[in-house]
Amino acid sequence: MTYLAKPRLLSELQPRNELGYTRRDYEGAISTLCAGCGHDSVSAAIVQACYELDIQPHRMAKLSGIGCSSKTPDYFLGASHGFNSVHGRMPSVATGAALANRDLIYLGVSGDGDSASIGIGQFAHAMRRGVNMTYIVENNGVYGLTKGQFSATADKGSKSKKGVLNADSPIDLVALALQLGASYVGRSFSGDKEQLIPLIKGALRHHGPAFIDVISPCVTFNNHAGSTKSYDYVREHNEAVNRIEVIMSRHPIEASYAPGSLRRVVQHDGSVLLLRKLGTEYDPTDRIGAMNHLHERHALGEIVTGLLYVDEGAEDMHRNLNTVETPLNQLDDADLCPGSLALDALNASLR
Amino acid sequence: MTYLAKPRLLSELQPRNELGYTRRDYEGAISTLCAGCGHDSVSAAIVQACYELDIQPHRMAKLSGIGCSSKTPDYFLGASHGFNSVHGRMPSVATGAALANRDLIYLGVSGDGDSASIGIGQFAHAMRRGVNMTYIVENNGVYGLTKGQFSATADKGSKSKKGVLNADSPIDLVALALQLGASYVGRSFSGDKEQLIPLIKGALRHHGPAFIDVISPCVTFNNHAGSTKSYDYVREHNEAVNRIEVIMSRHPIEASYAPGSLRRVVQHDGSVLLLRKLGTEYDPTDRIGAMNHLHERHALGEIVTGLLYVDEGAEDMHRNLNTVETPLNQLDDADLCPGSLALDALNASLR
Amino acid sequence: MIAITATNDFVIKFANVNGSGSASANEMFARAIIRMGVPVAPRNIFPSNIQGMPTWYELRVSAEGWNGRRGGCDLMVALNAQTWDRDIAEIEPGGYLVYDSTRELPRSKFRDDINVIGVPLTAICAKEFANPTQRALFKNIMYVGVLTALLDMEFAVVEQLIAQQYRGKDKLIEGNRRAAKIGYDHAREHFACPLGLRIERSNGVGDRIFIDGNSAVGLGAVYGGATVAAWYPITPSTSVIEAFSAYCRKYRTDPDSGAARYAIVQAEDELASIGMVIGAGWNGVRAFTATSGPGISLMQEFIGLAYFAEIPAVIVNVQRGGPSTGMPTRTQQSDLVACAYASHGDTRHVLLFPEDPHECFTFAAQSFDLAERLQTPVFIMTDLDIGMNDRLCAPFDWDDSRCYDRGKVMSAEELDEGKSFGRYLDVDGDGIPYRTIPGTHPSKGAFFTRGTTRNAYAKYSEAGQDYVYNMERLRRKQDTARKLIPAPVLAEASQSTRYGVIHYGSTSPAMAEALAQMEADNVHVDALRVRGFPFADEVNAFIDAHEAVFVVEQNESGQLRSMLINEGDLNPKKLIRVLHYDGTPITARFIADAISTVIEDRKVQPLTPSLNKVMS
Amino acid sequence: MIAITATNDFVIKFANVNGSGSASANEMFARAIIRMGVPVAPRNIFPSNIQGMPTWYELRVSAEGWNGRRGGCDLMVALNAQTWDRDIAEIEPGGYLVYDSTRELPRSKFRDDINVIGVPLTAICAKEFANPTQRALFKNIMYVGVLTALLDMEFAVVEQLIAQQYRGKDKLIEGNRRAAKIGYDHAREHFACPLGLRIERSNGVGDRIFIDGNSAVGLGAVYGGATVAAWYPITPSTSVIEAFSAYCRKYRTDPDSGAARYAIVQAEDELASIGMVIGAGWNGVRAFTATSGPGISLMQEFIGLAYFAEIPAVIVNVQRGGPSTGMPTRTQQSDLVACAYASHGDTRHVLLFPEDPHECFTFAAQSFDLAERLQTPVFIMTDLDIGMNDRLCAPFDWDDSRCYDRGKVMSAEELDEGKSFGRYLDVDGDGIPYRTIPGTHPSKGAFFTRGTTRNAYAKYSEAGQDYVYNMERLRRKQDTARKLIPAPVLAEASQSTRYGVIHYGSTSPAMAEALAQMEADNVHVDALRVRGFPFADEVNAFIDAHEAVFVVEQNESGQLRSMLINEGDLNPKKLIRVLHYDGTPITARFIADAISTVIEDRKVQPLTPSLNKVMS
Ligand SMILES: Cc1ncc(C[n+]2csc(CCOP(=O)(O)OP(=O)(O)O)c2C)c(N)n1
Ligand SMILES: Cc1ncc(C[n+]2csc(CCOP(=O)(O)OP(=O)(O)O)c2C)c(N)n1
Ligand code: SF4
Ligand code: SF4
Ligand SMILES: [Mg+2]
Ligand SMILES: [Mg+2]
Repeated sequence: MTYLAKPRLLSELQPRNELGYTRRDYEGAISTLCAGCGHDSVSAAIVQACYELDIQPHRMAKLSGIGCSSKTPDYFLGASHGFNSVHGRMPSVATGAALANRDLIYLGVSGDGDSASIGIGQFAHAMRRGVNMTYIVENNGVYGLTKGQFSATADKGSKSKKGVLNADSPIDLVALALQLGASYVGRSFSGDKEQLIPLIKGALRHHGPAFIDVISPCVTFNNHAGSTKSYDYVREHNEAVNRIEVIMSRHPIEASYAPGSLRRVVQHDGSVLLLRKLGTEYDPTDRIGAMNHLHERHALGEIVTGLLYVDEGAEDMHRNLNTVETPLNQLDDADLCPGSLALDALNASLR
Repeated sequence: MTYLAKPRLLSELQPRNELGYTRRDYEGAISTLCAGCGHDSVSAAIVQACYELDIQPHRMAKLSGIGCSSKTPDYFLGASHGFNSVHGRMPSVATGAALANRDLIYLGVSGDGDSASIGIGQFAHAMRRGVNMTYIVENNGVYGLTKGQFSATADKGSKSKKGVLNADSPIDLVALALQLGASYVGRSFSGDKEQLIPLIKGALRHHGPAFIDVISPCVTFNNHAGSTKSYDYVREHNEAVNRIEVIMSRHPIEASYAPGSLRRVVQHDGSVLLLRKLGTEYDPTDRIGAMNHLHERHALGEIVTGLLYVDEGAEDMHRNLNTVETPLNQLDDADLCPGSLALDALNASLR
Repeated sequence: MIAITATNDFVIKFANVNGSGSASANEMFARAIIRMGVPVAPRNIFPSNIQGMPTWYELRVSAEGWNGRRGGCDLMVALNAQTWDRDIAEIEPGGYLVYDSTRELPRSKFRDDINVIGVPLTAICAKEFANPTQRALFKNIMYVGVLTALLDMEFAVVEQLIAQQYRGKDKLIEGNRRAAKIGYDHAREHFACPLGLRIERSNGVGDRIFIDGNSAVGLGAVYGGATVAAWYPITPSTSVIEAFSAYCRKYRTDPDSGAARYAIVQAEDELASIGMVIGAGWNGVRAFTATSGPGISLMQEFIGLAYFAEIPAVIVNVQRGGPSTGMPTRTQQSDLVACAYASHGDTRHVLLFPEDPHECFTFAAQSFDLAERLQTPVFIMTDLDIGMNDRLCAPFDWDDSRCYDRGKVMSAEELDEGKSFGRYLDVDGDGIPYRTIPGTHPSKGAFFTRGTTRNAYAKYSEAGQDYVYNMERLRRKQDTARKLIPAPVLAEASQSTRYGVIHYGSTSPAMAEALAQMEADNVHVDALRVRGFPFADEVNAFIDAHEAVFVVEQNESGQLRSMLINEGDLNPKKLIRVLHYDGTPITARFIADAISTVIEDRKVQPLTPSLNKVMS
Repeated sequence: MIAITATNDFVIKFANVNGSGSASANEMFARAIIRMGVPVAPRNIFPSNIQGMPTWYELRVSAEGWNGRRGGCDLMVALNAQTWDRDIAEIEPGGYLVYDSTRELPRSKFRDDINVIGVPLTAICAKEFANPTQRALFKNIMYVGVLTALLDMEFAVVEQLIAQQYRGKDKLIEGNRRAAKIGYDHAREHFACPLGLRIERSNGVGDRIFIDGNSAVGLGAVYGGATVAAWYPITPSTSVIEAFSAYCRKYRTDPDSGAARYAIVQAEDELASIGMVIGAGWNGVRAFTATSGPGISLMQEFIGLAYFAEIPAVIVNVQRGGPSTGMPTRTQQSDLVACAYASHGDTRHVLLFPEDPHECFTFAAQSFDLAERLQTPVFIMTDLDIGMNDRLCAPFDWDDSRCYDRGKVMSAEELDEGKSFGRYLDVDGDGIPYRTIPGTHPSKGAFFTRGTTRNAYAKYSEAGQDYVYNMERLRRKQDTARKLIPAPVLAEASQSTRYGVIHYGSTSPAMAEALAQMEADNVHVDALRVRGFPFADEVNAFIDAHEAVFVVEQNESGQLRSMLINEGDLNPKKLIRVLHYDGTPITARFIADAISTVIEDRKVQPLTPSLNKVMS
């Protein structure tokens, strides 16, 4: 229970965004997660990102599967509709929702068990199908809600709380997302909100399947020495390739970075991603290069974070399906029903 | 129906392998597939591979899902037990079978619909779990048995028989297998038996999860111009990285290739894979390099074939589980039941 | 030797090899008979295979318009060497055999009590057509020509159909016409035409249309306002989506932009397809999927979610032979229990049972009203027999004044007016709560949907009383459903009777014919056709009003009967099973025999419990 | 003010915050009472959450050894501020409240009709222990010490338990002992000990053991010879596999090599876990999985395959509240229909209903014999109530002369002897065919397993008669199953009676107590405990022998009742539902009230149909 609701009165004094909403307007119910759980920090980052992006809370839909991570949509954006579906199957539900109304913003929140174990199929197919959504996995390497079994993202050799070593190869969701066609792919750490918030902002502004793998330690079952998903381990092995800043189309771009170290990516909606390169010469628009970098660094035990890939010209599922601009859920009887005359003609053709 | 059973009489005159079996002993029921279907060539290659490897037919178990491809285990190795399970779930059934008896040879045959669409989750997890099996996907980019819909391996932009362009990103099973921990990974073409047979032989001899993606054209639904899985297209875009020869441990190695162009890989059971490099400088023991090569060439529209990766020191699931050497299905009551004395002691501890 | 004589009333069967292009020739032949005003009922009997395996097309010509399978075969067109022996054996004594006599066959391959008509189809084709694929294809249309002559049909009708079918492809029209004509002429030249069997122009067809149930469901979904379809291919349901897709392209393409007023997604499997339908339904569109048994099994968890979270969804189940992969190309009605009580825990789902393509259309359109009104999954339970075979049926109709019933959806205006909103609150006493669609209102009406237990305001709650409130409300909702589903259809016997029969779905035509047969034999039975579940009150009333009620089903365990007993607290002794489940469509003969035998027995010996035994 | 007085017969409830370490202290307290020879029946009431939410431990002390939930609370140990109000409200008038008085509470927070015992636990801990985690943890053992004094228990027993629990960790022993002692001394110093409630040494426990059902299932699987377990975590079944794993490590580690004579795989989901079990069963080992409702829904397709392809498999279903995600930490018996008729098509599965950990062990061991003998999936239907709570029960027993029944497996020798082999041939008339294990013989006995229809020799066949042969054989197999499953257990009333009651599974202890209560009130009812499905013949005989039979279940729709009616062709009017389904375990009081009311009514008014109504 990291987030306690602040008393309503205070909100009068709080700063407001362009739409007049306070940060409080983006919060949800009180978290019931363990104190210190990484997931609560991700919720906080989502709240902050939505606030900063001036999103109308009710224009967003939150979807999840089952798990501690999947509970979190209840803990942010209380004015949005939320859907806590079944274990591992959020992607299909999100896909259906996105089909029904192309105008809302879709945020899927999942866990590593939810997306890499039971849900890997749906995860893979949502990415390749080009669902226009932000897909966040709160990755702790374990099943939190069922008390600490290894999930499919647990590294080979990582040690469980009971001392068992994991023998299976890990699934790297970022590598998969890159391979399967996600057009915005990042990784971050729940303990690094400086990096996480803008990464989420960019994803929410992205048009196409945006995936963010957030290492989010489970303090209760996977934060001990020997775990490769503990706060300490991640802090020590984190290798950020860039820092991102998201500039809304209506704002002038004022960047204070030295030229050359900055890369500018213009998204579909006109928003601009400013990427400051860190360390290595990293090109976030080179998908194959990104995969390569990821694999190489992973082999060295490093956790690569940052905006790893973005495709400026990304298309989404609706484009592929050539659906009308009006959201399908706003078409009325007249738009949909061919009527009796057409039916009579059809009957005639069937004789 | 490419394979018509030859009359029994002839078999007397046929050549025999070390165990005294004729090729006929490795055949199965008469195929009911369409004339010219790539899958029948894969069956023929399996027959040949098993014959050449002197496998005892009954020491092999054949497993599949549902689809034209998944029907094929009925058409080879009639003296082996076969299991035509449910659509997309062969990997778990094979895993269970492999748990029960570590001494048989497991061959899984699947289709691209079976393994990349409905079955991608089980495929991924069987690879990462290290099931000691040969997993062949007969990849035609469509669902043959349900009449020609695109499967998840259909390339973006590939044209269906009805003229529809595929809009979704393809799933490259080879790239996935590499990423997920398969320790023997190859790709081939049903039309190239020179390449395919030794590739299968090497896989059957491999200790660990061996995956082979075989492009196997569907003559009825996906062999037209505009398809990227037609015989013509594959022939034109095939880029083999190596040629493989499998030498059984008991045979002396007599290779006629110029030194330097040959690479020698010794497998767990002592069998030797001789790899003759073709064209590019390709190292089949470099997993990251393999992925990289694959992605680069795929981007250029090339289909990379050959033995793409092999891990000489591969381990399997039983090693990870530390199971006894005796197959579990051969343990008897005495091995398994702790008996009444132990139970009395346990009862006492529960008071 | 006798020769069967019959006009407009016989069974022709075509024995073909699948993938050989015979299907469209056979279908054209059926249409030719219809164009002559004579009703037919065709059935494809096909293997789970793409090419080279046996397939049959069984065509019942019935002046009276019986759509059920009759059984037996009066004329066999035997074109498959693999199945020759059983095909020959199946011909009724005095019946006819048409075959390709290009290759000579020994006498032992024939029967003495049938009339044999050999036409050297292959030889003629080889002579007449140069191109090898043409040779193979035109052989099919050629035998249609032969039959046209043999059965005294009008060649002009066939010509017309060819012209229609290949409109715009003049070469094909010409080739096909010529092949048909060659066959026609050959027959007239070599045989005494007509045979004892003949087609005589009539007006038995009336305004009926000829279409398969899956197409009708697809069209019904268009009329019903479905905009999202998510599916995974599986026999025999695939053509539901193919039809939906074709009708959408035709009727739902935006005339200005050319864009689609619908979205069809081929999902990666059935779990994903139902998940998409649920996501779409939650987000305010009418969405559906089509599948068959194995897909239903895979959807169970999600169906439970839709039920408990109360999300509209339509699931078309074109049933095939089970269990497991079972008989993928055969028909059954064996998924009733799997659908009615789908998913773990206490559930009860809405099912609809259309009898033919006409009802497939009507129920498909209506199912979306029901799903949205009741906020729950609705199953359309068709089967391979009506799904994949063309049927003559009443033309589709649509009342333009009809509006979609979107159910209890609370709007932004209502929320602004201060209407109180509790997502799972039973405000009207009918068990149906109000819902809001995501994006409705900036500050009111948002809620969190979940499959876990919660209170009436959609807040997570583990309290026993919240759970019980919810379950009791769901019960009330089921009572509401009972009143909304299509009412059963009663067919009273000509005389008052102690006996009733209950049937549903594709059994309907065989049942109707059986009733007529029995009436003719002075066996009187009232019939009730059940069209939905939970059962309407009339169903129990019907059972109460009879001493014994037969329940005719195409499954092994009497699934509807179990549901009747369970839900109506009825005495099972009263409900007599009539079960047919070998994968072939049930026949009037089977039903009439089964029922008459029991009734006959009872005349001798009055009602005893032991009479109640399985009839198949 | 009154104060409840009772010896060895009362209910204590601990209201805690989950994740605070209270569970092990509470359990130790329960064990301490058992060590004094007094029976207890504890129940955890916990949230679907890891830390910070309310959780209760309800401990029934019962000299007579009743294991059912009693209801009510005589002594509340209230340690959770979040639930204070409802916890206080729950105490029986004259009951006791023990709470942490460190922080002062206003009078309004208490009740006048209860006895309040405030112990400043936090303050004492803060004073006595320096380390903050110690402070939090030792608070729990401290209230155990307090209760030990208040209830007149022997402190030495608690000391002993501490020493046992922390064997080898001397520091922990010392700390815990000290904390307990501080609590004990504090209570004796500040309060008149004992309270009206007290524990008196007795020998009511006898040789019974104290264990939870999930552990017993895990142990039973070891004894039953299971070597492969494939599973996916889900509450409340996870501990089945944890126990299997622990017992395997203990009993099945090869003494020489240290290698495992078993394999346990955590699969990626339930589809994979059942798939692995089926693959393993096909390949000749005894394999099982453990899951709960959502897992059962996901397994449906595979269950149909195992059924139709006839592969042994054991599925442990530890039931929780449904439908959907439902009430994951509450108990129900609501998956009977989902399991009995699992998968599409006509199926019927074997179910076992253990009543307590003793039968969990016995049935788990036996289930593998049944699965292999019958070559089919067998479900062990337990629930959260017996699965996750410790119970006093009869000690486990094992007959060393017992051999595993591997069923009809044909060996290489038999094949060599020329025994004919048809995989799906009914040679013995019991519906069970022979099978061979892969790898058996170089040239004989191999076959192709599939879920599609085939002939008796396992060749693919779409012929109707092959299908029917198979389905009829499966029916015969079910009749064989009926005779092999554990027989029902009859408990006759002291007087002959027209009334019977049928119950099963975890309802057993509440039922037994209800029967005793009713006997005391001169209400006589014969009871039959059903232990398996398909039902043994005795079940129908029992129903026939009574005028009215109550069916007591923990689900909303009367699932066992439906199955009884369906399978026995019984008159539903005779079977009266007694249903309890709010997620809490059923009580004797509830059952006795429901039954007595109906019987009372009937005394006034004779049997009429309207009496048959839902009781909950
Ligand atoms: C079908 C099904 N199987 C199993 C479960 C039990 N279950 C709930 S959450 C969970 C794992 C959650 O792990 P993850 O997604 O990593 O979330 P975390 O709790 O770690 O945030 C499991 C196995 C379930 N709810 N449904
Ligand atoms: C659960 C389920 N859904 C759908 C089907 C129908 N089905 C049978 S095979 C198949 C696709 C096969 O495609 P693929 O694996 O590529 O094999 P191919 O026929 O192309 O060799 C489908 C969808 C099924 N049998 N089971
Ligand atoms: S168990 Fe782990 S993942 Fe779940 S709330 Fe606690 S810390 Fe977070
Ligand atoms: S349909 Fe395609 S995949 Fe199937 S048998 Fe024919 S050619 Fe092969
Ligand atoms: Mg996790
Ligand atoms: Mg394919």
